[in-house]
Amino acid sequence: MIKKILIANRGEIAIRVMRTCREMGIKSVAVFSEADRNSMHVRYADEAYCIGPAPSNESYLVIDNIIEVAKRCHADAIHPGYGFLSENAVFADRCEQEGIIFIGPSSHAINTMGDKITARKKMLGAGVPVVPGTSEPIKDIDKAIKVIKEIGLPVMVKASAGGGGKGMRLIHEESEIEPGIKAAQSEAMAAFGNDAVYIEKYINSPHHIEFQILADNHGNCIHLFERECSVQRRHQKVVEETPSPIMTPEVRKEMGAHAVAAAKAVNYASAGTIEFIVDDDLNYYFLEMNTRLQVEHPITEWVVGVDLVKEQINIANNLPLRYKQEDLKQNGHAIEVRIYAEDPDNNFMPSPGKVMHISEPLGPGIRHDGYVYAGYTIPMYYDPMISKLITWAPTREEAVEKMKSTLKDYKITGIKTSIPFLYRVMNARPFVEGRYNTHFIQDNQEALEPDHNVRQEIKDLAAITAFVDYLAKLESGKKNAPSANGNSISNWKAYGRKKSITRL
Amino acid sequence: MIKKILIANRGEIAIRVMRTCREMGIKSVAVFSEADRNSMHVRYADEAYCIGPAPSNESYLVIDNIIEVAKRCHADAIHPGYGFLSENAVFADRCEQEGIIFIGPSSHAINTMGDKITARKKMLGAGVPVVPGTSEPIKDIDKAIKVIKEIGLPVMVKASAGGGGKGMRLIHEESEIEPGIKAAQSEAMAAFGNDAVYIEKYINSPHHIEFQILADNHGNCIHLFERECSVQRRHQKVVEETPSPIMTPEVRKEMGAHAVAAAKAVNYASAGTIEFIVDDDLNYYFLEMNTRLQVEHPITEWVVGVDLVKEQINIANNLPLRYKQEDLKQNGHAIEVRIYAEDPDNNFMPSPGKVMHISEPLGPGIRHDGYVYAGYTIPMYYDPMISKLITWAPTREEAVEKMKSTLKDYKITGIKTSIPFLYRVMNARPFVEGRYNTHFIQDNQEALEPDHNVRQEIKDLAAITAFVDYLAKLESGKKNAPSANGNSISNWKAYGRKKSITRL
Amino acid sequence: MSYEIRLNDNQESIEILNRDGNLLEIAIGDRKYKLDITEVEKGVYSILNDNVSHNVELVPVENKKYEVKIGYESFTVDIIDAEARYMMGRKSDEDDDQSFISTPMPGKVVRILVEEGQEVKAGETIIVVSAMKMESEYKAANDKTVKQILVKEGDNIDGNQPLVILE
Amino acid sequence: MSYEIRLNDNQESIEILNRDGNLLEIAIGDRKYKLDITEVEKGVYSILNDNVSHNVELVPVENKKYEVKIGYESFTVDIIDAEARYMMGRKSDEDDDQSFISTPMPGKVVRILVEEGQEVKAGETIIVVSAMKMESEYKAANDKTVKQILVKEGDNIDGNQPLVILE
Repeated sequence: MIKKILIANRGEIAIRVMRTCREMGIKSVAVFSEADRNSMHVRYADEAYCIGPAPSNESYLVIDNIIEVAKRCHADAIHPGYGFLSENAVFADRCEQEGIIFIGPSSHAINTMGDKITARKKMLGAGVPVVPGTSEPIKDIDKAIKVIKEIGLPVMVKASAGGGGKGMRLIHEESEIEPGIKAAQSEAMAAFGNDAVYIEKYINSPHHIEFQILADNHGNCIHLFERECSVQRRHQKVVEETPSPIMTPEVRKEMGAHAVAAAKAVNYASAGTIEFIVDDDLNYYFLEMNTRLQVEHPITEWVVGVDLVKEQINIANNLPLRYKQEDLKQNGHAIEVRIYAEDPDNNFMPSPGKVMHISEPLGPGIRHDGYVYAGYTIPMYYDPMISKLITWAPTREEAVEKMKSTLKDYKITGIKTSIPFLYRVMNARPFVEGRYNTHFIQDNQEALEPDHNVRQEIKDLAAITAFVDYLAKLESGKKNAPSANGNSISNWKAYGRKKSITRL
Repeated sequence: MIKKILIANRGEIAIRVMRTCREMGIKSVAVFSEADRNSMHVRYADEAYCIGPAPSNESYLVIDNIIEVAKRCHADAIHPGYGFLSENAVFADRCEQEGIIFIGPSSHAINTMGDKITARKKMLGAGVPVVPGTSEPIKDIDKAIKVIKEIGLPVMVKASAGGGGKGMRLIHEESEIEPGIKAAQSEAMAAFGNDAVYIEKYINSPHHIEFQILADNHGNCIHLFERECSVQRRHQKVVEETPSPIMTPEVRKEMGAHAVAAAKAVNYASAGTIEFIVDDDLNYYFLEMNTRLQVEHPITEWVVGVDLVKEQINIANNLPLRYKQEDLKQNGHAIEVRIYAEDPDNNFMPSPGKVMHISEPLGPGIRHDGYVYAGYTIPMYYDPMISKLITWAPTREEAVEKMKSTLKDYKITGIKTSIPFLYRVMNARPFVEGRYNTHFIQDNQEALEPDHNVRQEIKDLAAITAFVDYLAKLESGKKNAPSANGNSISNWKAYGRKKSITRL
Repeated sequence: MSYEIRLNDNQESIEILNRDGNLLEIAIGDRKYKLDITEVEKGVYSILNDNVSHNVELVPVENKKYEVKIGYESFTVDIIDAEARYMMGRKSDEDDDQSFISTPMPGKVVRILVEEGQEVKAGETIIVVSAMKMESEYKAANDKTVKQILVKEGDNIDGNQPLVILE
Repeated sequence: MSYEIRLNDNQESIEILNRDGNLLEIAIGDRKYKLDITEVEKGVYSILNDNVSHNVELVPVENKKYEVKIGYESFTVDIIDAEARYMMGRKSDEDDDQSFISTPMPGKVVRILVEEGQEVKAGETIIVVSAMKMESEYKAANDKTVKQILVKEGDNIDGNQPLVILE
């Protein structure tokens, strides 16, 4: 049985995984870059090892360094979290070679699902619906035109190795076909070093709905129902909820069975997610499989009552699944919002820096997975996600109301966050009514804009408070208040110094 | 419909109630004593009014002041929380006279259940099992001796107006009967101004199990299953859990039906709790009814998936219950621990004072209902409860493991808390195995003692850290570290001043 | 001393009329308030105005300058005393012909697209900075000349640090 | 300067052997440690000792005196420099014949059971103090005489405030 796990990650997910380790009596080992010595995951772990300089490709992505620590501390297993090495088949193989359990699927499953064209073929073979389109990389433009005519316009051209919206082109008219394919190919080559592209039918009013699955090493595979992830900004999920407001019991059952079939087609073992694209009539098509834990796994955990990290560890321990499909049901409604260090009123500009003060929401029906603390400086090297806020209630309406009031409770000063934007999402009519697709944010830009019509009283109170604080500091003799982050005073000094140097 | 609620309470429960108000779009009004201007409930409310000096009997217990605020701010309703005026029939009546909705049962229900002998009679009439004993106050010692012989020794003599263990005597032998009754009577007179006492069979290995009920103004009444509250210290609950580890489905169903019958017997409407005393063979007897929200209500909320405060407000709005008995089921297992500002290593001495630093546990399956923050000074005038920590998991074993790791995450400095004691409770074998009764704490004193066998390394790290901090302060020129609370240096100065004055 | 206060771009007089512990009578412009105001945590104030509860959080940016948050609103507030008025007078003379490019947050210089002495047009990209895996372009606000470049590609930079001086 | 350090009742020498940023070599008594130590929040330190992660929280009680928490353990730590040694020498002379009753926490004086000039026996209750609805009795440690009573019934008191002086 696994007694010690190295968590090859940082931030909230590292702490999330360690929490379950603690509950299971398993020792957890943190790895950290030089920028992360003060990070919460180092403080939270039983042991912690530095694995290199701040940039990820010199630390969190260096397989050799991580393996070395795992061997040195005698870790039985490595949990990769999400991002970083979590979908890296080479890393999974290397763990196996070194006799360390990789908490995730086999490299075969990662590889098969990692390449979109291969995955498409597998799914076709397993009877899982895929978006009508080509199953082979496009080589011949004429052939492509013929296929596109069969599918019917509009279509999407997509990079086989793609993700995150790169190497994609939407084609409305026949004249756009050739230039569209060529543009996608060159973008794919630049982004992924692989110019293979394929063609898919374009789905109007698309919904992104995914199914969580769990599969063990004994041939058992179950699904834990769906997550609705259609609130996206630039192909990044912003809000997730379960159940999906557009799902029906019949379609849920059918999609769940297809999700299980998809996982079985690659002999999957561990937690994984099958992403589907779904139209307004609930026609659904396999999109891709994420062969790891998802950011949004907590909403499933709450509604289904299963700790997914615990199940991953149990599976890695070669245990059979402790749940059967018929044991599981959806209980109530959960919503997750992702809170980023970014300025939603200024084009979502990243906002790393020092957190001056944080007050986290408490109380019934709230889960908060975070890692920052007052005085912590959010480094600029990594993902800007600060935390995830999850609310649960018996009904969707109540879960939305709870999220609204919870976002109001959650206060962070010193950095900008996406909290005000998320609050506006919770108040936007299509979201409140559950009628939204992946175009929701771009279609509702106006409703999601900040309303800066502030009452005079509020402005006056802001001014008065600053004045009172200033006078109090004057009185207590501390004339120079410590400044927020890098501090503009000292920057001006530094500037002055440089100026005089260059004047020599 | 209720649009504004005055919360006649402070601390965690005031915030708990306000949270639900927010989710329901209801304005919340705080009242506060002069000692509570900086309290979180004042900050959390929409409006806040001072109602008098620090001692409760000059502020939180002054009915006139609270009513005055309610009228001034046009509150539609008052939520009393628990403690203070929550079971005060005079207050409930006064609200009614003033046209303000009291969020709780009628004064009739409060009065009937508030007097133990009256309550006993009602329960006998409703077919609810009560502990064998007398239904009338004892006037005649000879008659009492006769009754006691019928019941069989040992018996308890209890004050009719009692509670909290006062006015109680356990009688093992016939010779103890007369002095025991007299002692109980005089103690009851001193404590409650009423010397009525009655006799009950003494239950060996008693378990305290209570049923949550909800009843509306339309004759609907349901129960929300049981809470096991046998972990008690000096008759105060310390840990609660649901389901009870000793319960069976058959007895649960029967007890639930009796709990509903008990509530119906007093035309109860609102949330309430029927407390039973239960022996090892699951014979159960009505003990008393709490005609208010309980401290431990969150574990029921989690396992049953119902917001009890929301239901209280809905009932006060004259709405019919939205749940039927058959809609409800218990899902997983929840545990609550009560965290007090007290020193468990020093005879549970109260420890008010300034909270220097607090880091609250986060993550899956954790609820935290609290009110203190870093820099907050816990006043000495009120209940020492700081917060309640609740964990949920699919099974009891997992919920206990989660509570253990959560207690380790929860850090408060500046004051002493009961956290280390609670951690030891979670590790005590009878608790882990679910085999405990109300004598658990006194029977396991040794296992619940702190283990001060600390490794030398840990002591050295403590000393080194203090040393490093001291040197850092020396270097930064701040030789005088600010001291923790009242500050012994200035106290010595004050002492010096007084000394010189008296020497004049 | 007489004070003025500037909230975002709006400057008005401010005067304390009376103060007794938490209780504050204060005039801002022609508006008067009676407040119960107290600092509950470092930089966090609780205010009761006519019994309505407000929570205000301050981030000191520099001496006499704050970022103030109430609810989801953020304001920049400057306290203006005699000294500040004097400094402002001087500064506006100096600053007329010189400005600098800086970022609101720390990051890393990815590319510098200009050279010292080069003339740039309004809207022209001067420098590209990355933070948190995202690149942002910083552009000239007016037609200017690049006077001095204070950083080089690959440098880590603080927020509000002058990067390129234009004049 | 040479330092000693007292943890609870155990006093030993302490010396920094080398320091380089977070990295600290230190000797306490005859034991040596190489630590990676950093203050992550005010008064909260993260230590890696042989890669094992420890979290230590400090509450300064007074200058040179701390309450230190690691896990569920609390220690009182005094830093002893030359000045402290000198003061300790003086104090022990003075304190021999005089002591005072105080409480560890703030509260309210409920009852005073002695009068000035009265002789008290070891174990005799001197004063009753209430806090958080609970009353606690404070007793004489030795046979003494009540020299002075510094508070009266009903007074609010701070923690560690001298209440009654015995000699």
